[in-house]
Amino acid sequence: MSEAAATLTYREACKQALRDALKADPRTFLMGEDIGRYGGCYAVTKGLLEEFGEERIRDTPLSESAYVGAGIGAAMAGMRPIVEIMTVNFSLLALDQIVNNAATIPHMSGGQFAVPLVIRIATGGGRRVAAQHSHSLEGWYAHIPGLRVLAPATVEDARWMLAAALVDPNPVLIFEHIMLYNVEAPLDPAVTAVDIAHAKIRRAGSGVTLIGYGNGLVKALAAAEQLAGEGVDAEVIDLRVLRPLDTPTILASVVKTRRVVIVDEGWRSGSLSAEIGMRIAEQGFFDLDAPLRRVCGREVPMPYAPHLEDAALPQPADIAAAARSLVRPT
Amino acid sequence: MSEAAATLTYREACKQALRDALKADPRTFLMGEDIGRYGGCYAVTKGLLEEFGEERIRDTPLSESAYVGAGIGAAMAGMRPIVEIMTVNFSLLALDQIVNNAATIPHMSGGQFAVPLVIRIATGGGRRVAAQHSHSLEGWYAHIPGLRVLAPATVEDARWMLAAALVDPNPVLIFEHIMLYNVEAPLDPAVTAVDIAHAKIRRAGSGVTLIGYGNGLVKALAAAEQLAGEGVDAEVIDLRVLRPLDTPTILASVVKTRRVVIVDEGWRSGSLSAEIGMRIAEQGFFDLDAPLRRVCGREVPMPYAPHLEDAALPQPADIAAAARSLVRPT
Amino acid sequence: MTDKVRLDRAYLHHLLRQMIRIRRFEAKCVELYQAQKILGFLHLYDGEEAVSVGVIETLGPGDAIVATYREHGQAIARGIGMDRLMAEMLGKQEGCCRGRGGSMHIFDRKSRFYGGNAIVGGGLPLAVGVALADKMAGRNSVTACFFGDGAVDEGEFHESLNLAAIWQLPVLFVCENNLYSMGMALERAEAETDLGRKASSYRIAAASVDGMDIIAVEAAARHAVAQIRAGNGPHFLECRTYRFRAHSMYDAQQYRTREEVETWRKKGPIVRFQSWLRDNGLLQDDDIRQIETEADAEIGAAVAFAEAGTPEPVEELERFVMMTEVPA
Amino acid sequence: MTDKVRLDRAYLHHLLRQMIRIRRFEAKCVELYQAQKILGFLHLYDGEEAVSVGVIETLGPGDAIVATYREHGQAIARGIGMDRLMAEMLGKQEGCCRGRGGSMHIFDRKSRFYGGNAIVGGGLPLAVGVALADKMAGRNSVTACFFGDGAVDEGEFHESLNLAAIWQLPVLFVCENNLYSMGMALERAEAETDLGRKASSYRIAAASVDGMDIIAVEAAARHAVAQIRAGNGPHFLECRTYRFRAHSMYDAQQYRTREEVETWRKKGPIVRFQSWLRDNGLLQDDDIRQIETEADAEIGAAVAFAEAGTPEPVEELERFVMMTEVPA
Ligand SMILES: Cc1ncc(C[n+]2csc(CCOP(=O)(O)OP(=O)(O)O)c2C)c(N)n1
Ligand SMILES: Cc1ncc(C[n+]2csc(CCOP(=O)(O)OP(=O)(O)O)c2C)c(N)n1
Ligand SMILES: [Mg+2]
Ligand SMILES: [Mg+2]
Repeated sequence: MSEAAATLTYREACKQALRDALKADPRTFLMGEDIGRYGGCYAVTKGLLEEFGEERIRDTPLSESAYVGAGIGAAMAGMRPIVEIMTVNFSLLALDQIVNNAATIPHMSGGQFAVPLVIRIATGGGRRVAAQHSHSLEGWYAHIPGLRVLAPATVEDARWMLAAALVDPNPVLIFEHIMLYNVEAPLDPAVTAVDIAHAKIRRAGSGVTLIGYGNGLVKALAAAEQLAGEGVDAEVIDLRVLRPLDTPTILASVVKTRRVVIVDEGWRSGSLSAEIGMRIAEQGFFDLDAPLRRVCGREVPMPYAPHLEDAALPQPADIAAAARSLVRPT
Repeated sequence: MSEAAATLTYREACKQALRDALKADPRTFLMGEDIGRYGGCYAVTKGLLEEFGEERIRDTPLSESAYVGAGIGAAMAGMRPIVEIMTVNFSLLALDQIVNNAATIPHMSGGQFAVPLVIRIATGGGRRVAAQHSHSLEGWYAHIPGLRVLAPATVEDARWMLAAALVDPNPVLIFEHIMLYNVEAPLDPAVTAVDIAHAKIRRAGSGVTLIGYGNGLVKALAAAEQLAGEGVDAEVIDLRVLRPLDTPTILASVVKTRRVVIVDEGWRSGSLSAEIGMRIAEQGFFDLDAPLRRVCGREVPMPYAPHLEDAALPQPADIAAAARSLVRPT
Repeated sequence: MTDKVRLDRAYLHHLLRQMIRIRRFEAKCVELYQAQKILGFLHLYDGEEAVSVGVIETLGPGDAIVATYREHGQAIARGIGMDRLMAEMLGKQEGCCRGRGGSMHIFDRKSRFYGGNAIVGGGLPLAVGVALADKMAGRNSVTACFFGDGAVDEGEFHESLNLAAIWQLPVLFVCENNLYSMGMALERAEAETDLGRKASSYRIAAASVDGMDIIAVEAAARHAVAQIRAGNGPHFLECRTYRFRAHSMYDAQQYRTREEVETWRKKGPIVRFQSWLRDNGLLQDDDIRQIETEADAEIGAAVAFAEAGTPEPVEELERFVMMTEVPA
Repeated sequence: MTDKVRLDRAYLHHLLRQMIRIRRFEAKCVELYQAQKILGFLHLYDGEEAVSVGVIETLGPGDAIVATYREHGQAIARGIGMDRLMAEMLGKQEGCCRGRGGSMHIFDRKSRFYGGNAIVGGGLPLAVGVALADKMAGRNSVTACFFGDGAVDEGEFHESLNLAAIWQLPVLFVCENNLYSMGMALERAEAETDLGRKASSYRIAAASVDGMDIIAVEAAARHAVAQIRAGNGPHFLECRTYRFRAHSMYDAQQYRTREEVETWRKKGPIVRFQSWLRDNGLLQDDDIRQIETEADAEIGAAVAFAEAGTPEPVEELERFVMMTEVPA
């Protein structure tokens, strides 16, 4: 395993994880659009073609359904493919394969076949690329039984989640947020693995619980800083795993803070934030001192104009305001 | 408008609605797989080819993405197409067109183009057709801004929702539940139109609110009968419109009963039931006397074996039990 | 009939036996469906037996198969036991998929049977992936991917053939062209009805054969498999056949005439092969009787096995939604 | 250069002018991108101008256009005002889509411009539908559908061509084959690289032309449009061209050599057409200067208009998510 650099970008962390995986297991290979010669739409796979060759770094035609399906078939036949979908919107073209085959075959075949496939998908808004390139559909995928859905929000998770995903015998979707690729952070050299089962408390607090994932987590942490300045001590939970959800960690925090704000960059109605809130309402109802709140993406196709895109996405100030309204009701 | 027969099946109601639409507006035509010569997979369109001819009853090749996309284009160019997707699973093959184009173009074009398209989709489990033909994904679609999503649960709605959908300038998805096609009911001749904006109270009550749609509504009504025998007076809300949700009707009922069970045949996590519950938790928190409850589909690809399929779907007894647990906590 | 095939009597009888086993197995399925022991959709292969038998006969145990929802023929030709098949259709845990898949979703790991698939075209990308895995792992295996003429309409057909072609993967694309997809006649669904010609769009070698002639199918498949195994990339084999019955168990069949069906029935693969064998002195009435008797006994035993089977406990409903390990 | 075209001087100058307007408009876009006034993705048409100009010149006002994210050329050739275009790219409500679409999503109802579309292949089904509507309504219109070589990989290409063919719809499929889809060379992406031959799979008439030769493009398009308008169904037109710049604004371009780009640049549609015109005494240096000056003035005014534009009020963010009426 390569020595972790002192500080690393999220992008570089993703790449090192891929490199490790390719080195560790000859059954692992990469497939996707422009991951090779082009060097990756977001430069994550840059250099891997030179290092591992065309057999293992496979540029595909623009045929999302076929190459994702091929990943499923290859996984069923003993390989450990890592498939990349450039942007979550394009994943809709492969959804038949993901839902009707990958998520279904293990159960439907009575456990005869596993689909140990990893699909990496770039997700999220914020780059002014408008309504066909800026969705946050990871919460939507979290609806599908048979899938594990991950959302690394930190450099550490970007660095280590992949290895765990490859060990998982199930199809695992990893959603990498496009706004995080340039984020830089030191890596703790003592950490060489992470779990892909649990949420994690990124900031302990007692006044209100903020729950987020991906770039939403980063915004929740920023909101917590604002709140701290006002004497509100927020606990921040990084969901990390969107399916299956780690409900106990959430409920434990609710017991402690009795107030919850859920952050979700996806469209509000039917977003993952609804599921989280509903679980709390079902299982932690009597622990709550205030209504549940969420701060979500506005329900619009993402506009190009920057001021509109900013308005369409949850911002730290919105999160802080929601938290404030619970702590000191107006 | 044709005279409504005294009593009608849901299937026949769907067909009469289609016939009316074809007669009323020359811009309307039908497109889909096996809707013509074959007579429709569920016989809904049987006879329409003979009546309206091949120009207006268009059998398509098995090309879900192309013909749904063609419906979008035709709608943008002035027609009023009604597109049929045989089973909701196959709609995944057309999802790129539905999400990236139909739901997006009106907003993204700054309101220059509308997409007055109706898509009819057969949905739901219960017919022993296993994991690739039994999904309930209508709640999933309800996540998408720009779509209106309808779920007729009664013969009356099957009969009249379509006309309203065709007047709507937006893409409207109508989910017809496969278990309802054979349901028979009298039609009130005084009713010749229904709205597609509101939920409806199908049974007034004061002890607990049961919320459902489609076949789940039918099951909720059955549960209400059981409960009535035990002295529990359930109110039953038929959602009818899954997007945009009619929250006021729900909240008003909560104020009255203070207890809620939500029924959803879809997979529990991230289902529409979560959104409904979360809205209540956000906006009706102080009206509740008990935790929210839901009765949902089990999170499995639908098994073929009948006893397993029955176990995977919510049943009236499950709904009654959930209601009972709220009314008389154990 | 062509005769590029090992024409020894035993082998010819074997081919006939396989077709008869399939035909009679399905006849029993119809009975069980009418008795409401088999439920849901049931797509019969009646009339198309020569295709799966002819193709699968040319495969070895290391080869792989991807099929559709009309896959009883493939499953039986591949050697999946009728007992486990029948138990599957009766929804019993002794079935090959524990009763979870039913008629449309037969899987069998041991024989590399990667499933019935009820999404038209949905199996093609899988087949490409299985072939890719075999190639990367250095296994000299062929993946036979069966699909209907209707699948040709789907985008996944186009993408999959191209992917197999550019990567020169060992896939045998077997198009069971029975002229209809449900009620949609091929000439209404496709602008180019000569499906073999479509392969040229992907520079894939193609052949079209009379799918009612088992010897022709066997010969063409054998040739294609040899080519593929020699490393010459994918192959497309169109088998022109016909479905004698309704699409699933019942349909009004308004899309075709009774006469059309009758004409085709006369060309049926079993009746035709039998009379050819007879004419050439390779088959006696006794042989047929014996094959039928043996098939019926096998089917009877399978039904008994299935009827005696047990429902999977409801407590196991969620088992395998998430796998705990990759089966060895 | 072929000469099947109205060769009057004014028309030739018009064609040149259109290409120069596009080229210089985009050069300005680059500046504005570098100044961070245009954001997101910006796909330049530099090198491909002859395709949109040549094709769109043959269309009438009742015809329709469906384009891709690389659609400035089509938009300008279609006559969408540079002011509204530029305002769109600057995200102002005076833009043709109120600033919501940006570079990749130009729509214009008046000129039947059914959008830039940023899903590769996503416009093809739309074009089929627009053509279907026109045909059903008895309008003798043609829908020109532009897409890249990369779109040929997609299933939607396959499905759409077939649908247009079986219904004999008035679609002109214009493939802008610039040899790459992002960094993927055509010969790596497609087993059959002669894209015109793919049309035969759908029994669609096809032509391939040198997309750097505006006269050739114009002639081929004119012929195709006439055929379509005569009721002979869809047509496929491959225009062989090249993209001189990065895929979007920046990419390392490791997938091709500098020499390759330089070689193609020499064949550029503007330089080539200019010198042909000059050689034939149809163009003076003054003419060019005048065209350029006028174009620059138009662009300058467009930038001024755009800069003076206003942001859409945030309160209107949700407007048009649900339409309240179908625009007349
Ligand atoms: C994607 C998809 N669309 C539609 C269907 C419904 N359907 C099931 S079988 C069938 C006909 C397929 O015809 P073909 O591929 O020719 O196979 P055949 O049934 O003739 O063997 C259709 C339309 C489906 N299962 N999947
Ligand atoms: C379905 C889909 N897959 C991938 C992409 C990412 N992408 C954007 S443009 C492009 C290249 C398309 O190439 P081509 O069709 O040849 O058009 P060109 O850019 O060369 O004009 C790709 C892969 C996309 N936008 N949509
Ligand atoms: Mg067929
Ligand atoms: Mg290109």
